[in-house]
Amino acid sequence: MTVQTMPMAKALNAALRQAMLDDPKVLLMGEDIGRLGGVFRITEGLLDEFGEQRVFDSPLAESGIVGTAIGLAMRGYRPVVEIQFDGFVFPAFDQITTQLARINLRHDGKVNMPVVIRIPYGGHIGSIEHHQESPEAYFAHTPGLRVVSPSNPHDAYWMMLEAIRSNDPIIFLEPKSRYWPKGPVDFARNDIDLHATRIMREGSDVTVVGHGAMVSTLLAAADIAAGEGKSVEVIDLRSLSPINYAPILESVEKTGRLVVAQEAYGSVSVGSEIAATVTERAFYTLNAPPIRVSAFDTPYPPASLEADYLPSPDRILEAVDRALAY
Amino acid sequence: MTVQTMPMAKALNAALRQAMLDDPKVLLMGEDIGRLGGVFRITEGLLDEFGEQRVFDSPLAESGIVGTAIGLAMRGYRPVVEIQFDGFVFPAFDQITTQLARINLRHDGKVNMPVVIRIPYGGHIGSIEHHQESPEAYFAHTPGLRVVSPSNPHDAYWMMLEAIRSNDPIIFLEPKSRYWPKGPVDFARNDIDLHATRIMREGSDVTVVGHGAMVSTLLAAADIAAGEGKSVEVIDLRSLSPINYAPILESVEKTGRLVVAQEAYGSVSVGSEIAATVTERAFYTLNAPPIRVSAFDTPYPPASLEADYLPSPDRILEAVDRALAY
Amino acid sequence: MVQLLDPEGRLTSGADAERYGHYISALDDHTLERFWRDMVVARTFDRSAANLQRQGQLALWIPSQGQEAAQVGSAHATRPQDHIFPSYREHIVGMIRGLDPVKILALLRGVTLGGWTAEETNRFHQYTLVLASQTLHATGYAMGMQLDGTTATGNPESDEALIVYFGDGASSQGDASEALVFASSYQTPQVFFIQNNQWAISVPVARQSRVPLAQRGFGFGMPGTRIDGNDVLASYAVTRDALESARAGSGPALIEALTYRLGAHTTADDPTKYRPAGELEFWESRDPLIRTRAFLESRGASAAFFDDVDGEAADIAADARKRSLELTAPDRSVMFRHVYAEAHPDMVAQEAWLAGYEASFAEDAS
Amino acid sequence: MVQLLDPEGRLTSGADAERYGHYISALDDHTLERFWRDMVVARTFDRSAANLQRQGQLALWIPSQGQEAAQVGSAHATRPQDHIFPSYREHIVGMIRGLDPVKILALLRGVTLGGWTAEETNRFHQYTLVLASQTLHATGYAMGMQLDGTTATGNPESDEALIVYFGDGASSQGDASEALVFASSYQTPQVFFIQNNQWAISVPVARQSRVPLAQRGFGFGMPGTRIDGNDVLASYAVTRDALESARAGSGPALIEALTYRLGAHTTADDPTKYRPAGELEFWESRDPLIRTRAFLESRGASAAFFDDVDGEAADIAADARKRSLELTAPDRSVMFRHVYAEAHPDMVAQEAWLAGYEASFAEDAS
Ligand SMILES: Cc1ncc(C[n+]2csc(CCOP(=O)(O)OP(=O)(O)O)c2C)c(N)n1
Ligand SMILES: Cc1ncc(C[n+]2csc(CCOP(=O)(O)OP(=O)(O)O)c2C)c(N)n1
Ligand SMILES: [Mg+2]
Ligand SMILES: [Mg+2]
Repeated sequence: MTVQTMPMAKALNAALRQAMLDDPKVLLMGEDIGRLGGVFRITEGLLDEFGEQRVFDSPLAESGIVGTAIGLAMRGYRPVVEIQFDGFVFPAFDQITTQLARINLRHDGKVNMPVVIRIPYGGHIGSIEHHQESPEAYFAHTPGLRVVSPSNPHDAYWMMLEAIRSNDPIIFLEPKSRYWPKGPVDFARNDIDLHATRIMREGSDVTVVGHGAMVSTLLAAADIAAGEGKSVEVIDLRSLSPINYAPILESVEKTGRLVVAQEAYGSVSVGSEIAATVTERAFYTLNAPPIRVSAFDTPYPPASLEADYLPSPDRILEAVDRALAY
Repeated sequence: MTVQTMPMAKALNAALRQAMLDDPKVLLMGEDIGRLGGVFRITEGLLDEFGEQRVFDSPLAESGIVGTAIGLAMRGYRPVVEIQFDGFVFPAFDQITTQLARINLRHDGKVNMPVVIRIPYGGHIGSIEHHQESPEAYFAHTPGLRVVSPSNPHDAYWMMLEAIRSNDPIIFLEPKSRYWPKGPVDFARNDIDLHATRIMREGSDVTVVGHGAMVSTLLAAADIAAGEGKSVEVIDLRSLSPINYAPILESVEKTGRLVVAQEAYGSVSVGSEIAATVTERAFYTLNAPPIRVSAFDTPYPPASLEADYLPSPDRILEAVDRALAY
Repeated sequence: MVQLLDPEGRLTSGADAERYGHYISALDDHTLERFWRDMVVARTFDRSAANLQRQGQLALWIPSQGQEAAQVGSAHATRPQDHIFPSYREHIVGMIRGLDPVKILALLRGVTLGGWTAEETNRFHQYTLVLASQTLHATGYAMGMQLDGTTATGNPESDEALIVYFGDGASSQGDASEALVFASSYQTPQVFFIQNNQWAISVPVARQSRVPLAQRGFGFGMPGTRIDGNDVLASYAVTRDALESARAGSGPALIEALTYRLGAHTTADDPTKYRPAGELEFWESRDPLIRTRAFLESRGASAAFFDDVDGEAADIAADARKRSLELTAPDRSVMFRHVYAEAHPDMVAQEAWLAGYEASFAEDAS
Repeated sequence: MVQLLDPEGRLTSGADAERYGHYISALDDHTLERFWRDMVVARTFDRSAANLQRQGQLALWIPSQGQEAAQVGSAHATRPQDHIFPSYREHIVGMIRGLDPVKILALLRGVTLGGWTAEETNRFHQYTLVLASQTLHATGYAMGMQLDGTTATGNPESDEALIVYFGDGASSQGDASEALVFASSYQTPQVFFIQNNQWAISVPVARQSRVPLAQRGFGFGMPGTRIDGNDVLASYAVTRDALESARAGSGPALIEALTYRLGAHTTADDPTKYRPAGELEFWESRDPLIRTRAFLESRGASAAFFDDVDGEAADIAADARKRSLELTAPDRSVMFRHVYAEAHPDMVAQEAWLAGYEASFAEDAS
């Protein structure tokens, strides 16, 4: 039986384990990923199985972690780096954007950077500042990086395997609020490319797109909408850079209406990009302007306000109704 | 005679000098800003005039420069920081985005962060890597920061004075390719708010917007277009965060067509934001989708290719024609 | 390693006692009893806050058990005009400066993002959660003291200095080293106080450094001293000495307090996963409260005194607990109000949008 | 400060000579003459490249005059299997490893963004323009040597080590300190080579550190040695010694080479704005070429030898100059081709768009 039901956290752990079995050059590094197995336990058991040569705790310095991962990649290794929380990736921002993202280009493709940077991201966990952020826009704006985020255990498993096999640096955003809900994982069959968007639910009135944890919110909204007689098509972006537009454009061709949802700040965001590009490419088929549903353009608030801050099914439905009102 | 003709570099120098005369709390700090007067000579003469207590060279560490500027601001000072080149702001990215941008909020407005971060930015100077970048999207996406960029000497003078007077942290992007062309500066009268967009040239067929060095490219394109019988309205954004949309929407109301130009990468950019927002707010008045003209989504190329990389008047005109073709 | 009070609570002799003893002999009984009282308050408040978290009343708690001597001694070494830049574990330091402990609970209850200003707390600044970033803020602040001319005038009663706290793990961050560079370069009046509690979550200090962190400043031109961080007298005297020389204009100094985190990193952590067997027991035998109590007893403190302190500490913890339970989510508007100091159109528009959106449900309901 | 050759070109005696002398006595005339030859090549190439820039043939030139001894000595201290991570001023180090100088000119002419790979240059990696970021790449690379088991096996003929170059200014960057943390923590086989040329553009080294940078590693658990950076023998011997112990598994070390930048920071810089009077003259009298030549003459090198070297250096510079003038802008497609290692739809689309856009002008023209 190749299909098993498990939480995303375990699917990611299984993918890391498989990748290390497949390729002895794969290394895991980061803060507390060894003995502790990471604060979210994604690397649990891997130190014992693969030893300190391949799974090692780093000194507490994100720039140092990414900078040394770059050196290891130059040497032929394939480091998979864990950044402990979304809000702590910024000390490594220089190494990621001015070095990791460009070394392949500087070497005319002769020195690749097969580095995966895993970042547990997003809100809904009621934590303190810097522990619930959605930094995808910073990376999606940066040439030389690929940015992906799974919404379910099956994708998490296969996307991680593909990301580690890729010869490009990949920002792998793990929706931490989805670590524990269970879902099926087919370990035998991968049905879709790392950078492909996926239709999660068919519909005819409005197209809604999102990624990571937002996808479950969109599906919940679509259910409610169905009860109100509105048919919502839900698309999981999966990849934020590059973005696979064809399925989105096809869907909009059908619905004429688009809602883009994200936990990130709305201004200068991936949502802005999708709205602008779909407008450019599907101007005549749009019956309404693409509508964005985002967090507000404010830092993540105290946890007691997060329900007001983050897009909820109701906020999605409000946008769907606005789109339908045109 | 209160109007003088001078290059932007001198207007900025005059503004810094005036701000220091106006307020003893204003300090200048950064690399090589003292004896040398900065690699672009923007702070020339200020060390001699104001002394080492108010104009000091920092150790060579951008995170340290911004981090200590934060501490000085907590103490009641108003530091104006120079980042030597656009490509070297990233080591300070953590201090700027997780600290500088949020300290006012964490203190419920009781501890302000009146810090100006000056960044010479943009291309057209034929230099080497990291010396010609346009990082505005990273900052415009970040709540808590204000982001502005002047296109001419008069605005440079007054915007710098206003930025230093503001109690919010401001990323002040100086278009280095416009440092030396001369223009009038009225030292007696400031005609417009720091965050207001400005109509640079009236037109009726297409609205083109841009900021910084791009504005002169847009004006050149508008001239050529006029010769071809196309009337192009040119708008200087001046502020990238917040963006003053009213004049843009009014203009689009009139022209029905919008072209957004920038030297930055196009994906997930300020241009994406403007295209998405104008579509959302002016859907029915648009006769064509907003069209973006940007650098390619690739790192700044070797200088010998920069003419192909950066939006030129011809690239603007191509977009104008595309907009008109709808 | 400077130790003035041995694990049995006896005053030590020797060079360190020679050098620092006068700071201790200058302390009256009342002050020494105050040290004890604050250590007990810290321990008691910590236990009660951890319970609050277990009962789901806090998102998280950050225990400080085991580090009371390092924190209480160094806090009392500051003068009223001094500033303190904490990390996130120095609860008792704040309380000693007058911080209402409920404000710490509010932060961890998800009710605020900061909760206090240095003005309200006799110069105890906010916690900073991005490791080591506060070391640079402190250095910049100390540069401001120099520019203001409020330090190194020769008057210790008014000359300012500051202390910044960080951990053994945070010492590896580039920001911590850059702060040493700037502080040495500008000769700021500040003390870098590293609480080496042996662990950065699950990572032992050996991963961060193979030599004592007290030496970290040497290569930056900064003197460093390692102290027994479980000795409240050493923490007081050595910090006092460093602050006095900083305020006198002799420049910055670094102190490494060798201590131990007896609890979990946070209530989300499970130390049994990484702690070697016996380590906890060893350090429990070195509990800073044990030696401090023994010392006071040897000086004749009465059982009644200890009982009174226990009672007072219990009251403080109970009161903070009670008031924290009354803390409710702030009004939605706080999300928008202070993102910027000056008027901002997007904040106005987004706050209005949210208000209208919420109102629409009210209407639906009615 | 280790000095084996004094400013007059006489071998020194004393403890340092005792400790390091054997590395020098092991060198034959041919090798010593090679040192001279490389220093002259560096000086000559540098002058010719600066002229190219003045004639508008380069965007910028980065002079190395005055630092030839530090660079040539340390470069010759490496073994063939060693890796070198330069900053951006180590032109002769690259040339010694076999880098075609035209590739350096191509980089500064705006024709490439990198221009070579370590594979093509006997392990001389690319320049890095973001200060100190290469120190972490080097440390990670050295960790890779350890994982590969190609170091510390006990065989100096094959065991690998590496050297990373950075400047006195770059030493202040957080990345440089983090590299010291990681290198010490993992005991990597590497040498941190700081060329302290007294200036970071216009900022004197005193702003970066009040103590010798050689000490910077102490607080990280790393030994450090200050050498006379204008003494090619000291640079060779001390670097050799550090590399040999690193490759033997004794861990990383730091070297501070005290030298001076006789030229401008770059051709865009004007040192007269910040250099104190007399400083340049003092260091010109300490020119590393003077003492090296005197030393070789004292060993009987003939006038003919020196003439031959001058001729050879002139030929190398002239040849590089000539070939650099033939360098033209690369095809537009290079902007898109290697941004990603794997196929990328946006790159394909944008390259196609640009081709079509350019073609449209051709049409218009026809
Ligand atoms: C820049 C950054 N990276 C990671 C974290 C997550 N984190 C919080 S505390 C901690 C360990 C800190 O250890 P140490 O500095 O020794 O202080 P301690 O918690 O032991 O008091 C880590 C990794 C963080 N807060 N900031
Ligand atoms: C992160 C970063 N900040 C600023 C610069 C601009 N810059 C280039 S070289 C230089 C001075 C470097 O001085 P030093 O490290 O002593 O090396 P040297 O140039 O003297 O060889 C500066 C400030 C840069 N390249 N990178
Ligand atoms: Mg610790
Ligand atoms: Mg230098």
